[in-house]
Amino acid sequence: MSDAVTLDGLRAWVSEFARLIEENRSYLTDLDSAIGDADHGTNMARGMAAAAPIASDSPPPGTAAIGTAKELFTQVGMKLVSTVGGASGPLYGTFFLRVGAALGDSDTFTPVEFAAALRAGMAGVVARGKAEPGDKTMLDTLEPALDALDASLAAGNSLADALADATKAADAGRDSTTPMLARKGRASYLGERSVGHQDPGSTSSALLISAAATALG
Amino acid sequence: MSDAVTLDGLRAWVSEFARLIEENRSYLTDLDSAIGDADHGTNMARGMAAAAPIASDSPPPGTAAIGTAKELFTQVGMKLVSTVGGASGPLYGTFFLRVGAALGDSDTFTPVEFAAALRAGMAGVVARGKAEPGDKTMLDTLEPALDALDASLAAGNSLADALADATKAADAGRDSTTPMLARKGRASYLGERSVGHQDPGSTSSALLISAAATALG
Amino acid sequence: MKKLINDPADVVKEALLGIAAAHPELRVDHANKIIYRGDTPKKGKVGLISGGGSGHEPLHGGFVGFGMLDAACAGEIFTSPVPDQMLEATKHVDGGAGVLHIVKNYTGDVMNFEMAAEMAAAETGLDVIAVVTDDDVAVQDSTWTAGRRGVGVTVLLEKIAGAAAEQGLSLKEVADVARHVNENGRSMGMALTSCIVPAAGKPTFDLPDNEMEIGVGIHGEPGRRRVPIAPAKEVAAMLVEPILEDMPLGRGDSIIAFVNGMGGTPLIELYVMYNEVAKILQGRGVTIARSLVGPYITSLEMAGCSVTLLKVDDPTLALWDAPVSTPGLRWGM
Amino acid sequence: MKKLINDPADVVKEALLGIAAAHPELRVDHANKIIYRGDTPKKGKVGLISGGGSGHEPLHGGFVGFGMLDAACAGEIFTSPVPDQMLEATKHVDGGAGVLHIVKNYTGDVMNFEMAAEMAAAETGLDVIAVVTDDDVAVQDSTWTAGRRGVGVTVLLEKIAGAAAEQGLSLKEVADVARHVNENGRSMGMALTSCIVPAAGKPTFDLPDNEMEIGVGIHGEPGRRRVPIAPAKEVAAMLVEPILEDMPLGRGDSIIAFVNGMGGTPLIELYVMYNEVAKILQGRGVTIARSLVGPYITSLEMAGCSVTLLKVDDPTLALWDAPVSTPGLRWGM
Ligand SMILES: Nc1ncnc2c1ncn2[C@@H]1O[C@H](COP(=O)(O)OP(=O)(O)O)[C@@H](O)[C@H]1O
Ligand SMILES: Nc1ncnc2c1ncn2[C@@H]1O[C@H](COP(=O)(O)OP(=O)(O)O)[C@@H](O)[C@H]1O
Ligand SMILES: [Mg+2]
Ligand SMILES: [Mg+2]
Ligand SMILES: [Mg+2]
Ligand SMILES: [Mg+2]
Repeated sequence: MSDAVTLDGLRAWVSEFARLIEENRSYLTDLDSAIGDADHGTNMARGMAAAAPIASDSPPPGTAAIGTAKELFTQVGMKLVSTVGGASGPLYGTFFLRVGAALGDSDTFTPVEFAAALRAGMAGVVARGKAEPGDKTMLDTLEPALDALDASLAAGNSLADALADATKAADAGRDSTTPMLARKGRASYLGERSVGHQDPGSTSSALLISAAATALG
Repeated sequence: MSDAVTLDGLRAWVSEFARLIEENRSYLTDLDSAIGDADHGTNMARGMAAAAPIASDSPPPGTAAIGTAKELFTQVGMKLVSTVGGASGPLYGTFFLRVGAALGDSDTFTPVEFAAALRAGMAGVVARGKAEPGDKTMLDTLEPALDALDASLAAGNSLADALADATKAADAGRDSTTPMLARKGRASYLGERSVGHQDPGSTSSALLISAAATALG
Repeated sequence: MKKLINDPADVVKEALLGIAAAHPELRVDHANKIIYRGDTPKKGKVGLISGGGSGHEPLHGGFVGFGMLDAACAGEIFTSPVPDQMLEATKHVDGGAGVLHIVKNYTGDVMNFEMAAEMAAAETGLDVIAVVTDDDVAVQDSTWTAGRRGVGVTVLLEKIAGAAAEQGLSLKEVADVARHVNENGRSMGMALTSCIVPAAGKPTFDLPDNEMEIGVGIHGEPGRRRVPIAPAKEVAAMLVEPILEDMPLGRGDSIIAFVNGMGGTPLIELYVMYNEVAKILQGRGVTIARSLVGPYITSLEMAGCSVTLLKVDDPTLALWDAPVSTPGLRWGM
Repeated sequence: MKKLINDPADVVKEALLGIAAAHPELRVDHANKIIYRGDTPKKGKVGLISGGGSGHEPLHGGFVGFGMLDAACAGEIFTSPVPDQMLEATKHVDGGAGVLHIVKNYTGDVMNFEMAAEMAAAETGLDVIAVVTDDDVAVQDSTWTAGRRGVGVTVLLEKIAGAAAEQGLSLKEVADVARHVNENGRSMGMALTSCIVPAAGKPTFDLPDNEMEIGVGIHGEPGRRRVPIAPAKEVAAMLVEPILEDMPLGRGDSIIAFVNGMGGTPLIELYVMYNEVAKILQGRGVTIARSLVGPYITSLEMAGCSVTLLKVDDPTLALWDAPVSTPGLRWGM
């Protein structure tokens, strides 16, 4: 039962993701300079700086009471939608909204419930962005990461171990974008010239998984 | 009598000035970059390229018959006025127009007549531009040069020697502009910052005198 | 980074303050970063809204006014605005005849406008149609990519659809006019230098002194290929030829020819380019019915230009000629 | 040098070809490099001509048209046009009411216009009055110098005097209006980067990445002083304060505030600057009656801006608001 995912753990996940984004802000923007428009770090940092307080111990005025995962992630997701903009705003926003909807009106979850919610989030990203793995997007991180998480849990591993496996898979997924030819998002305009550059969104998604491992593992 | 200034000599003066201007084109523009607008070399080269053919053995169609100094310099002066523009166009144009008017309808001149015509040309520059020696302009070359020419001729020197003296004085006059604070022309906008830079117009005027020494000396 | 700004994070906010101060005929909602026509909503008129990342000025805010947009939503630099902005603007400009969303085809813009339309439908039941511009022939068009970018045609479309709305056409009709413009327009751009996104603080791409990017977008995205710098005549051919390959034009065709500055290129160069573009077109017997030369859809301080050619029929031309009064385009009033 | 040009020697010629192609309502005399209004000479109307070195576009050629100039003479880049051009234009635009020469105060411009006026007097006996603009407070004004440069006020003067001529005022009256504008206007400019004169092929001055020039003119002349780059707010103060020292403004004063781009600075930065300029003026109780923001008198691709403040009375404002139709400024028609 120490493997339970609690509301506090989920809050910590959001905070840790915000911290990692801020830490990697210039790095993400540099990656986006090479094959995009040099704003991914700025976009994500602006959004997570706005969203993180919602997940803190003392949420800012205007935050609705947070007693459930759905209440937490609906507000985090909406905040991202309304502060990030660009491609990543709707995508990360939708991700958290769907995670919240999947977890629902409860405050403690099993690892399998949590993993299923992440998959629902990823399905939201697919529904919104219509990309597939291999298109050189965040999905190239998320899909292998969530596959690894499921497999590791199914193999009877602890949540901590499973999230460590997911992080490894996320990082590999992120790295796998470098040789890819972009078929979605701004990088797709470059055609062949997108090859050889790591996708910024897959990089921020790897931070999302790694934050989960730190906060919940 | 070998000291006579002939129409052919005057033509050669114009040609040699054109050659020196073209040779020093970038140099003049560089000087104008420091305290002006980076066009003095381009301006003078455009004008002298247009004027030189008038002084050549086969003047271009449209050139009126040239049998006198006045006919030569009126056309050279007008060509400069209508092709150079900027400050140097009216100034060099007026210079040659006045030189032509002073020499008048003849084709051979004594050194003293020639020196007096140059002085008339310089008076035209003063009338048009209202500058004085010390203002960091072409006059800082012309005045000492013509003074030296007169003095040398008065001392009984040959035209060649007198023009050599004038050239020395012209070069010294040109160099004297470097420490001056500009009070006329574009360089005057710089105030104190004009100090330490050689005036482009005084530099092209030194070429004018040196061309006379080569062609007539 | 050399820019006339204060804190990079405040650029959009402060530019909007400047726009509001300079153009009292517009109304600026600073909280939502929306520029409105002073007289919107106009009862019975279809509302036109557009928006996108900032850094393309005068697009879109400079095209708000009579005969063009009712509202423009300003995103952060090169970052599409968020759905809340478009939702707010949509509600605000509706005069009972519905609202047209003019969206440049970028993943972010399309998704954010889509979410806004979904919210508008859920909250208000308002009639909203989105028209997406995708005129940049530098980008391969295929179902396997994000599709072509919306660039120069957007300017012409906002003018022409704006005139149609002003004349009282229905939402469906205005949307048809807009789609007609998009289908008949093509663009291609190039850059001599990169722009600098203020928050990034350095050039988005490095371009050696002797090279240029052909096929750039308006966000400092690198182009399709990098080639040695070339005379204007050759640059014009590199921009016009791909357009003509995609949309053949010849004798009997009438066009609006638009040579756009990317932000750092002065007008004198744009006229030199326009001369080359016009020569190519005239050589093919194409009639240039109207022209537009200037920086209308920019990419911060990027030096470069783009060419947009819009095939026009008489009704479209009449809409182009109709009165317009915005900070960026004005005639007839 | 990265420019959208062909041979540097052909830039002006080819830009004029582009202007002619893009603006069929104008008539361009390519041999003499003169841009004319299509309908000049207008019988009974005072003719307005201006001109100057090229590289400042839209000034002057872009201000030819109804309500502004009758003709503009284009010199080589940064080089005043020659007397023959002004003579030809003067003869051509005279509708019997005389001709006003609008001359920016530079030694070359003044002398070339003077020679043209002398020739016109000798050849034709035409009535010509020259009004010289000298609004740049960066330059010390004294009888011992070439005096202040003519910069931003020239744009406003061409509009306002053009409206006066259009309304049928006499040459003397139009000249008085023009002088009134010049006397009540002051400007100050700055540069973040140098421009590159095409024939020179390299930057006129070198400016380190962390410095800017305060008090530059519009020919890439270095400014009065070089200072570390600073936020827009401070730059605005460096430009507005010297103007106000020279021409105090306060409560009760009404002005046209003009923030001009030097050619390489994008509109978004100009609006940030305008916001700062407006704040300073509002802080002093000055009423901004009208504003103008954009690149109207440029210095090739130089990045930077200038501020022009013109104190206006009601008649001047009415002339400013009067219809104008030129490539560069257009409203009311
Ligand atoms: N259709 C899509 N589906 C999933 N992810 C996408 C899609 N389009 C773009 N992305 C991701 O978004 C990232 C770019 O985000 P960002 O730079 O913030 O937005 P923008 O491209 O609008 O500037 C890309 O690196 C990519 O991973
Ligand atoms: N009033 C004047 N009298 C004499 N010479 C002058 C005067 N004003 C400028 N000059 C000369 O003209 C030169 C500049 O010529 P040029 O660069 O061709 O013209 P512009 O200054 O119009 O660009 C200066 O270096 C100076 O020597
Ligand atoms: Mg991006
Ligand atoms: Mg010069
Ligand atoms: Mg973006
Ligand atoms: Mg000059």
